[in-house]
Amino acid sequence: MIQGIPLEHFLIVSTIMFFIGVCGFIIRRNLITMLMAIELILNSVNINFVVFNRYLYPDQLQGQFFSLFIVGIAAAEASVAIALIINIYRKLQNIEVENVNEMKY
Amino acid sequence: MTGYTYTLFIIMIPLIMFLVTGLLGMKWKPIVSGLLGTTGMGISWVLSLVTAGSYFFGGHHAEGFQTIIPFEMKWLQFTDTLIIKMGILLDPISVMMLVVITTISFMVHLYSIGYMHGETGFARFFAFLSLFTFSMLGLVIAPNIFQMYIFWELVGVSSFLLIGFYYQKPSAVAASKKAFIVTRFADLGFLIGILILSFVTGTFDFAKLTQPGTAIFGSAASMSFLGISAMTWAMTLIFIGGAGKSAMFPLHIWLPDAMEGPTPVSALIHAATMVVAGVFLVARMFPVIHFQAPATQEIIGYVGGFTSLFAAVIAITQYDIKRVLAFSTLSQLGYMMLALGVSGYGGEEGLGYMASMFHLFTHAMFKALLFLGAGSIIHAVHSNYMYDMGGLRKYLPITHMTFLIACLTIAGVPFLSGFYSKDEILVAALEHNKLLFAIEFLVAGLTAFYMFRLYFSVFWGKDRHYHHTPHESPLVMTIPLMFLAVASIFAGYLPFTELVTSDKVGFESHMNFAVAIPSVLIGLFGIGMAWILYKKESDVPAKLAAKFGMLYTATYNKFYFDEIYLFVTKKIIFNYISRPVAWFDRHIIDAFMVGIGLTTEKISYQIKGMQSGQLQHYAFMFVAGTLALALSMIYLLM
Amino acid sequence: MNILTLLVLIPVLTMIAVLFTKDYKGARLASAIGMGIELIATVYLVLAYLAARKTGMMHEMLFTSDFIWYPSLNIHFAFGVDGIAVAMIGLTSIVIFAGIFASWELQYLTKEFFVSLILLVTAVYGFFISLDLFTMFLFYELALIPMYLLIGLWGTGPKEKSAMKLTLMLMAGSALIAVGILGLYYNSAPGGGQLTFNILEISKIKIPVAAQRFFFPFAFVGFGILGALFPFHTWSPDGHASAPTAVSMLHAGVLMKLGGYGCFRVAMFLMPQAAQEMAWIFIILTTISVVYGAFSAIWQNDLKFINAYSSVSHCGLVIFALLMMNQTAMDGAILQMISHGLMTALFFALIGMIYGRTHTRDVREMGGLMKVIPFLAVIYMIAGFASLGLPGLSGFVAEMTVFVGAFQHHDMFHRVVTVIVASSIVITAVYILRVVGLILLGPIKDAHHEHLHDAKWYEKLSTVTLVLSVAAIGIAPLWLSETIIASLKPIVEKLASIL
Amino acid sequence: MFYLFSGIILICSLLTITTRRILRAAVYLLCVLLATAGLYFMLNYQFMAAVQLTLYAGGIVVLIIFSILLTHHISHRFKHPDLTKLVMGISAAAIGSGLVIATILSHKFVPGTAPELPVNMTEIGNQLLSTGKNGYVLPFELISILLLAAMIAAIVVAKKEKNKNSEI
Repeated sequence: MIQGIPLEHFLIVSTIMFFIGVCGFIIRRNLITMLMAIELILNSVNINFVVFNRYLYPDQLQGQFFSLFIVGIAAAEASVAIALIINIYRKLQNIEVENVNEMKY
Repeated sequence: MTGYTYTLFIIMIPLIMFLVTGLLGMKWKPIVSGLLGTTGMGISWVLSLVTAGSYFFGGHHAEGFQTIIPFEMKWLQFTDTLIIKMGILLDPISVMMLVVITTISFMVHLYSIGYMHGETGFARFFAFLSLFTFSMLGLVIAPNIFQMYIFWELVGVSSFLLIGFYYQKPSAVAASKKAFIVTRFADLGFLIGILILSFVTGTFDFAKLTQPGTAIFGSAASMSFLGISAMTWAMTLIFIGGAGKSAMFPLHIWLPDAMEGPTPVSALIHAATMVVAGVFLVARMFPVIHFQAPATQEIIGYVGGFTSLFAAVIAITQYDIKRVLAFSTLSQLGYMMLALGVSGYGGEEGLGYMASMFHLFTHAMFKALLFLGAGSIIHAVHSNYMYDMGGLRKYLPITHMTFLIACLTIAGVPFLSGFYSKDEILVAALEHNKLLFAIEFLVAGLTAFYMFRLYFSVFWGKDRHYHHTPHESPLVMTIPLMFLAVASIFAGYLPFTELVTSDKVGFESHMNFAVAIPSVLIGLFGIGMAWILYKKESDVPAKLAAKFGMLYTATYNKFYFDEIYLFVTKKIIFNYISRPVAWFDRHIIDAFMVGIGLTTEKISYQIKGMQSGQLQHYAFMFVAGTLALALSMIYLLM
Repeated sequence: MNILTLLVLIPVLTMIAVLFTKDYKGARLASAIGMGIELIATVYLVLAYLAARKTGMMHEMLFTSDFIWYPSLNIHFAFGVDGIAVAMIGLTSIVIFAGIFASWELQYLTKEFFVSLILLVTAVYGFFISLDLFTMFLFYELALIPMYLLIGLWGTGPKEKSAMKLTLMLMAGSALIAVGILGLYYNSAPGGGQLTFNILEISKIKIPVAAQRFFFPFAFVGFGILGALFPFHTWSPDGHASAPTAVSMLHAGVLMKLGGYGCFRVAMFLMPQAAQEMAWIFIILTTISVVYGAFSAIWQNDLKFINAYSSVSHCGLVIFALLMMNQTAMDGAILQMISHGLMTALFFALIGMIYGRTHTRDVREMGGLMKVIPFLAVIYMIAGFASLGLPGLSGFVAEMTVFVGAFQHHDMFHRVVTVIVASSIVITAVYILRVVGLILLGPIKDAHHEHLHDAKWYEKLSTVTLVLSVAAIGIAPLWLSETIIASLKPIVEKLASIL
Repeated sequence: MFYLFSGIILICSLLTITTRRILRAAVYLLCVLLATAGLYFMLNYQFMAAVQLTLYAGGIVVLIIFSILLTHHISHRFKHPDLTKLVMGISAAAIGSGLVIATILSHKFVPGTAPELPVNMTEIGNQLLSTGKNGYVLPFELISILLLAAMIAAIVVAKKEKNKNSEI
């Protein structure tokens, strides 16, 4: 099914996706959108792991496992992040990231 | 040779008395401390006399007296050769000093029981007296120069404590401080002198240092600093130490002020014992000074001569009787120094040395007598000033008689002890230095004049208005007066030339009438002048004073030396050194250190804006930083 | 159990005991007992040390023990003492014992105070017994932190600022020390092999001279800051002025000695070539320190400032003497450390007690205290005399040993600076007598002062302990001096061997 | 097939961060995740794909949508982002991706030649819980503790404070 598709293509896709995530994280104001951007980043890393596993070490499962763990971490991170966001929302009545600057200086 | 081990007790008894009365004195009745101290001192005195008797007269001394070290223990070791030992050294001058110190000290103790009666701090006074006596004894019996320095300092401190005995009186506090600091300054010279000496010779021991012809100075000749040889430096500096203690010009300023202390203290410390420590030191180092640093000996002679003249002139104008006596002491100390300055070494040549020690001995007796007499007068009229006194001979007969004897002695009237010792000095001076002889000859007349000025205005003249009729002091005070009067008369008959000489070998002495007769005459002339001017109240002195005008004022103000010193210390040291240093420390060095802190704070204040709280800025920075790192790793370092 | 371990263990146990006390009375009692036991242990140590030396144990260090702590960097807990360390431990025990009694009346957060104080002392003990540079440094750092709390919480005046200044400057010093120590560590095996922090092992090899030249100033200045080396002394007046009594005592009395001790044990002992080469710079600095500190003290009006500047002067003398690098002068330096430690602790204790009564430290506002508080006044005078070098008290012995030792140097430059330094004894007399004259003698200036009460029993205990120690050293210095000299031999030989 | 999925991924992820309606962003994110699952299927990693679908697409996205509903009105539109941030973000992304892609292209990957391991549930389960070589029980436990901690943290953080009147 993957014959003919070079490894590099996968990697390029995941790279672009990663940096779209980074870009999103930097430019969006909304905390939830930023969270989504993080999901994008994690997802692109996942792809890399899996692809490396498939192409370079097909006889092992490390890549998959790491992806699994990342998924787990992503889930944990999302839940905590959303809890925080809701708390921030309660305090500030919005979730604009610029307003969350109590800890400056 | 260990027969003298008991001499240890001479110095240990005062120490024990100091500790006992100092620590427990508060708990007893004051008189207990007084009696205890006096008894202890009495025992020391008797022991000293026994020592002197057996040392001087207990054997055959045709080839000279031996130096005996009956006790010595290691106290501190610096290097293999530089060891401080604590010990006792007996030789003619130290035995003589033992006698002088214990005698005067015992008399002063006895006298103080009466004089200090009822004062607060009676016990303290006796404790300090014991401390002083201990230190002074330790000084004279020191077998090495470092022990001498140790006790030298202790003497300074006990003098400080005793001058400042009336510690609630600001003038006493100031005087004690001045005395301590001036002598401390001189002690610095002494210390540096010791350092140089020990560096050159590698020893502290007098036994090695003062041996004539010793080889330890072998390397000294080649050493010099600023063109002056090391030994001259060392000896001059040590002499400065001695000059400080003996209040030689220009370090004399503390002695007149030291009269703020109780009068017995003045008698003990500032007339008879401590102030002669400087003379003793020079005498102790005499062989070294004479052979290794002749230039220093010249200096000593001139300083002594100048001081004696200078002090005698000032003494004429003073009204405080204790100050007159203080300047008189200065003048007499000048004599002793001068005698050492003009002395040679060995036999007849060493006449000056012998004369100096002789004069030291007689002077201790009559000057202590004068001070104790003055104390008796002050005790009676409650004033220090001559213009508050007059006609006292009726009220204070014993004091009057003894005081007269002392005045006659110091004036050099024949057949009293002062005559003999002063005469020897004049002879020695004449043989070596005519100029110094002339000075001393003049001073002899001045001495007679100012002493009898004092005597006549106090005991003669018309009665003053007294608060209550002056009465003679109690027996406990007059006994020391009488004893010392007897000593003053007869001390001159001791065969000093056979006992205390520069090379420890006795020689025959003979009267030099060519010197003796003129000196007696000038003394009598001085007395006569005083008789004319002060026997009866008259306005001649005032007229004379007015005639001399400026000169008189300058003399009365002691040639403004106090002011000069005050200017130097207050203005220059305090204002122009200390204050800028303190300011510099706070405002430059500290400010610099604080400045480092403040700069850090400022910078952090400036850059804290970077910590904007904007998460996305941080994220960007993070990414940018990572990229920059990656770029540099890949393209720059590879 | 090794006696040295015990020395560190007792304070730790005391701290725990203090934590379990109920009120300030319990806390101070526990501390007093603990430090009393510590003092006894120290006396035992001294006796055991002397006995061991007498039986002919010629090792450089005695009572050594060695635990590996962190093998991969070869860090050990290596303990051991020589005569110098024993002397310093003795000093520490006496000062802390007196210090506990000097803060007997403290009632604000007493428990915390004593815990911090004892923690500080523990670190000091640890420092003196360490043979391993790393643990030495560790204890050094450990001593600085409680100091901040002690000054910042229990001090007077601008205490936070002073505490900050003191801690930051000393921390800067310790940063320099850290560089020096690491430099030693990485050069401790020039021929290849296992790197080591052990002082004795490093002292046996020759650190490359280039490395010595580079790292010597770091280590020396670092320790010198704590030893109040000009111009890094300015933490001392502020810190001491703000610190509570016991802390001033301990700090000036013991902690500043860590500086001097470190200077010679680490910097000079391990890097002798560089020490020989650079000594002249530091000799000039310390000469300035001695004279300058004394002159500054003349102009101060705060008792603690006077004493702090006096400490600058006296501690300058310590480093000055160390740099002379001969046996007598170094012996004098150690004696001066001990002597200054005792008498400055005595001074600060007395200043604390006087301040507790008059509520002022300004010398111009006091007068005639001799009349109302004779006991304290007499002790103050004795302390003053010790400070200006009166024979029979420890200051004299120390100063004379320094001067004589320094003057034995073959070089003219050294002898000239010795003379300059010796002149400080006059200036010292000036400021000591100024203070004594102003506050103790003369008429009473403030009517409120007429009804002050004299020392309580604990104050007497505290001061008399110190006075007796000062007098004991002053009267019979020989055994102490010989113990120190015996321990100095290897150091002096090492310094001399490279000339 | 791959290019289809890749296209979906790229376009949808771009849209996720550019759309001005947050719910749409969530939906685009869902698309990205689904397409990624597709890729996994392509790679013959069914288990991975299943996890992706259930956990990511099912769990996380739903969580996000919930939170969106809690904190937003559906009709809410975003403001346009700041210009500076836009520049910052885009430049960072551009430079970063350029760099990484350049690196990837310059590197020669050596495909593994070993026979493919049959990926079935048993194998995964065994390896996940074994302690020997290729055993992952320790990370597994760590993850589980992490999840537990996260869960508790989420509850604690999000729990309403009792004494305060809050809007939600």
